[in-house]
Amino acid sequence: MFWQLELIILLLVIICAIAAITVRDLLSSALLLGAYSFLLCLIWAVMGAVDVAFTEATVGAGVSTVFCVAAVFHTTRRTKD
Amino acid sequence: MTRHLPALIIVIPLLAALFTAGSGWINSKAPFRIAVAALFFSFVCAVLMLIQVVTTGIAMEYRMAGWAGPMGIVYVIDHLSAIVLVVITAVSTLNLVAQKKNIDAEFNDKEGAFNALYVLFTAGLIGMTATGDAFNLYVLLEIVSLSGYALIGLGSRRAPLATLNYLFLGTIGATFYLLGVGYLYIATGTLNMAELATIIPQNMESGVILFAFIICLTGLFVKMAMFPVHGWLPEAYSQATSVSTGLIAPLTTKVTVYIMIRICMTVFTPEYTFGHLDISGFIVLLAIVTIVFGSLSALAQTNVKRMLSYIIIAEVGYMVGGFFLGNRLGISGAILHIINDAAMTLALFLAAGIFIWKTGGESRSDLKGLFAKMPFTMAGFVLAGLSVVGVPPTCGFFSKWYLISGGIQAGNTLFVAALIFSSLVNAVLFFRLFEIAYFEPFADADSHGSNHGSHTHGGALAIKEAPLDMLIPFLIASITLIVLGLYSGTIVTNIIQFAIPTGVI
Amino acid sequence: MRDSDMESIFALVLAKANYVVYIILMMVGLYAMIVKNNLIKKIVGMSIFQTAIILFYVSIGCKRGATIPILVHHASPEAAAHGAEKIAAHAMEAVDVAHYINPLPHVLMLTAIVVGVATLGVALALAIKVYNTYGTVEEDEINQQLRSG
Amino acid sequence: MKILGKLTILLCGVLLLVFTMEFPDWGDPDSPASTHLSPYFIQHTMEDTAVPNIVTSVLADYRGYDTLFETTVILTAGLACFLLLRIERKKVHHRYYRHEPTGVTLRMEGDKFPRNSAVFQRMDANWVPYDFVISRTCRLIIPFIQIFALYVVAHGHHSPGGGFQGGVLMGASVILFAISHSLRAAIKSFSEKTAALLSVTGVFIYAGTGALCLIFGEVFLNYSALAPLFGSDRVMARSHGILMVEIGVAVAVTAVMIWIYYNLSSAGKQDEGL
Repeated sequence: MFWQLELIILLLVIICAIAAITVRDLLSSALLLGAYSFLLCLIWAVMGAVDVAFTEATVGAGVSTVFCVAAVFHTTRRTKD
Repeated sequence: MTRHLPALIIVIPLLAALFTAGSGWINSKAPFRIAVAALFFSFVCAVLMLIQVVTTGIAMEYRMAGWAGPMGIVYVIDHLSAIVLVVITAVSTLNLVAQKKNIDAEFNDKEGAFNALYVLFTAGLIGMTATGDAFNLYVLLEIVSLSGYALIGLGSRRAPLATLNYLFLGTIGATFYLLGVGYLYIATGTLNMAELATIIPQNMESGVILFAFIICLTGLFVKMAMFPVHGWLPEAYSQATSVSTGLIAPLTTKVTVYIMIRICMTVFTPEYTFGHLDISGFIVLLAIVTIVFGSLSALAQTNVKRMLSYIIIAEVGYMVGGFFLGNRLGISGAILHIINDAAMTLALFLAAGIFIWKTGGESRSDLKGLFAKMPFTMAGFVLAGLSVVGVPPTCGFFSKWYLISGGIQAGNTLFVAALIFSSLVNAVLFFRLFEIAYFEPFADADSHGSNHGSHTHGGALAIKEAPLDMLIPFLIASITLIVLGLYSGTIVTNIIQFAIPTGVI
Repeated sequence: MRDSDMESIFALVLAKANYVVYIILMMVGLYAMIVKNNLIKKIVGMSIFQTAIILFYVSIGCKRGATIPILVHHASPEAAAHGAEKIAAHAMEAVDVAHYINPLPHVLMLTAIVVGVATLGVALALAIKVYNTYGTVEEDEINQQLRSG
Repeated sequence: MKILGKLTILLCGVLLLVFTMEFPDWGDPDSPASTHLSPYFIQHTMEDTAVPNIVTSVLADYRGYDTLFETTVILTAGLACFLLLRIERKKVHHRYYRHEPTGVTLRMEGDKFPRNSAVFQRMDANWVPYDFVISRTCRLIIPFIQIFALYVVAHGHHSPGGGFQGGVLMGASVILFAISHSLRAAIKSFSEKTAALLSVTGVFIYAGTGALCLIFGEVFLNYSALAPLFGSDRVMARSHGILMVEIGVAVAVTAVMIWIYYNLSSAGKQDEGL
């Protein structure tokens, strides 16, 4: 059952990445970036890289999402493309 | 004590940058003094190391944290890195001292942060030059890039957008370099440059190492602003303050060329770069296109700083083309050109800083009648211009001489033609400026139109020289152009000659 | 026979799966940085581009059938009391290398993640400054304002 | 131009895919990466540094110089955001106040504002509803996040974690306070000057430990030189050196994350944030 789990997460990561750059609203793009980072943290944990998973969870999913939302708060949510 | 020199040259600026950032919050005079003291100290360290390396003839090795070779990070100071270290520390110290007035004008209540980033930029460059570990070079490359974005980002109204484009391309370049190191790691299992040099010749045929070479070089070409990916350089350098361009213009591209030489010669040994691979012809062609493009678009510019930026792109073409000629003359010409070009660009941008400080305007027409008003500054500017054109007493001529003779020896007439064409275009560029500055009468202050916050001291034709503390460092920079020119023979014979491995004919 | 080659196909697919995914993510990130019009979208693309390299590095370090790179040491209390020589003695029993994943790529990737966040912070600061100057974060609207002077 | 971009990306992707065929297949124990450098770290970590977590020992000791410059990268990002965004404090602008009893909101210009009067309560320009549940639960959670952050820093030797993760967690607790209450309340308790000075002291602790080893006569960042300082033998001195360095990294990362958040969320004015 093990490698199916990893393939599913890898698939989800790609879907999250493509969604993060195609979605129209910037706030949901920032949140999808957070989700993308969190799924990546799952991959690191599955592959045994625990320190990298911890860092990705705190730094990648946590702080960079807060920075992106803060920046979107000061610019606009609308995008044309 | 000299055993610790390779560590001290980078630890003292790092600690000084911390004190600068901290003291910025207490009083506004201390950061500048700490920064100048630290940079001067690292300049002295660099000169001492150069003397020791040249006299003993063996490279200085320094094991960080006491671990040997591949396990830990090793600093290697050989002839090539010693001379580049001296150039880096000299240029950054001189530029900081020369631009004191500009700093007070531009960064009035953020001296702490500005001087700290200035010193961190130089410390990053010093680390990049001295390191013997491929991944450590990426970390220091990021420090240099980040502090560069901050120094450039606070410029004119259009600076943030120009810096954002520079950031995107800079990140792509640095990440490609990281990918190249990853491909090397997956193929060889180690990160230490010296050990890579022993493993790579054993499996030359593996495609992974070939791809590592290609992706590493692409990343460095993006950071160097070679032809197809040069878009960020003119915008970034023309919109930044004259302090930042005085530091970043002479150093970033030259040190990136040094890293390319370090990687192509130390990591991928010359047998691999020139013998096994046959892409030198393509890269020299790319360099020729860069030279022609840089020179021609410099003609079309009215803004002085943009014109100088395009000249920098052409100079990058000289160095990359000279190196990939593959023969000893071409490579020593490229290395000598790193040194000379850094000095020339520093002199040119210091002069541009003084012109902008005096006339407030950045376009060519603002140079009217400056010969009469500021004879010494114009004398220095003429010297720098002649050096870019390549007139004998100045250093520009000698490095071009080595490059051209290398091109002839390699039979690459197209490269030689491009060099000569670019020298002629440079001649047109600079004599056009001298003509404006010499013959056209000095436009009075009122007919200047609105130049924002200008410091024009208009009035009669009385000599109104630049302030002394801007003029003296600039004149030092211009005089070094001649000194470098006269001593280029000795520089090549006892420094650059040993920098090139014997395998190169 | 059938399920064994089925198994080997899956093993092959899985073996290269990580590298294929890292390439797809890198291309997605590069695409967003070059083609997208909105500056914040470019920054999101840059972040994806940098994290893709981390996937490549960590999958280099993987070892089939190995655990996380933390030495299993049943450091019982009296071991801690004996101090260094007990630990040194314990280490004498050969630590079987095949049991542990390579730690080096993980160390490198801690650096890469932190560099990615630092670059993201500076890029967002610049995007806010661009918005305050031009009132928009769309590349074509900004170019229009620049052209109209 | 866009077609050119898509073309280069497609070409790049195909080129990369072709080269993956030459990779050693995933996870086999005798690929160059697994046989060259990592075995040395796995075997010698315990006897060199007495730290079971190999990643922490390689991060802070074998390649400690890398991590020193990684912490400097974070400090550079903090300084860069400060330099780019921070607007001088002297420019005064309008402020919004809510009169508690009547609920009337006032917009006041000039510079004479009611100091901490009982009746008027300052509020942000784009008015965010004051939610009792969020602020109370955050006030409850934050101490535990900080304790967990300290645990992560202290336990970097034995469990996954260390300076970076602990520092970000501590920073996140202050950012959570800034979001749940208001940026001004967070700045009152953890001011920008403390954040700036702490980020510098964090990196100074790291570089200072390295320089201390120089003073003790060994090579830069060689912690076993600090044995007389810690009063332990050379191997345990390395373990203590790693702990000191991790504390330096945690202090620096905490302060810089908060500093960047202050500048980003208020676009440099540091009065009204997210």
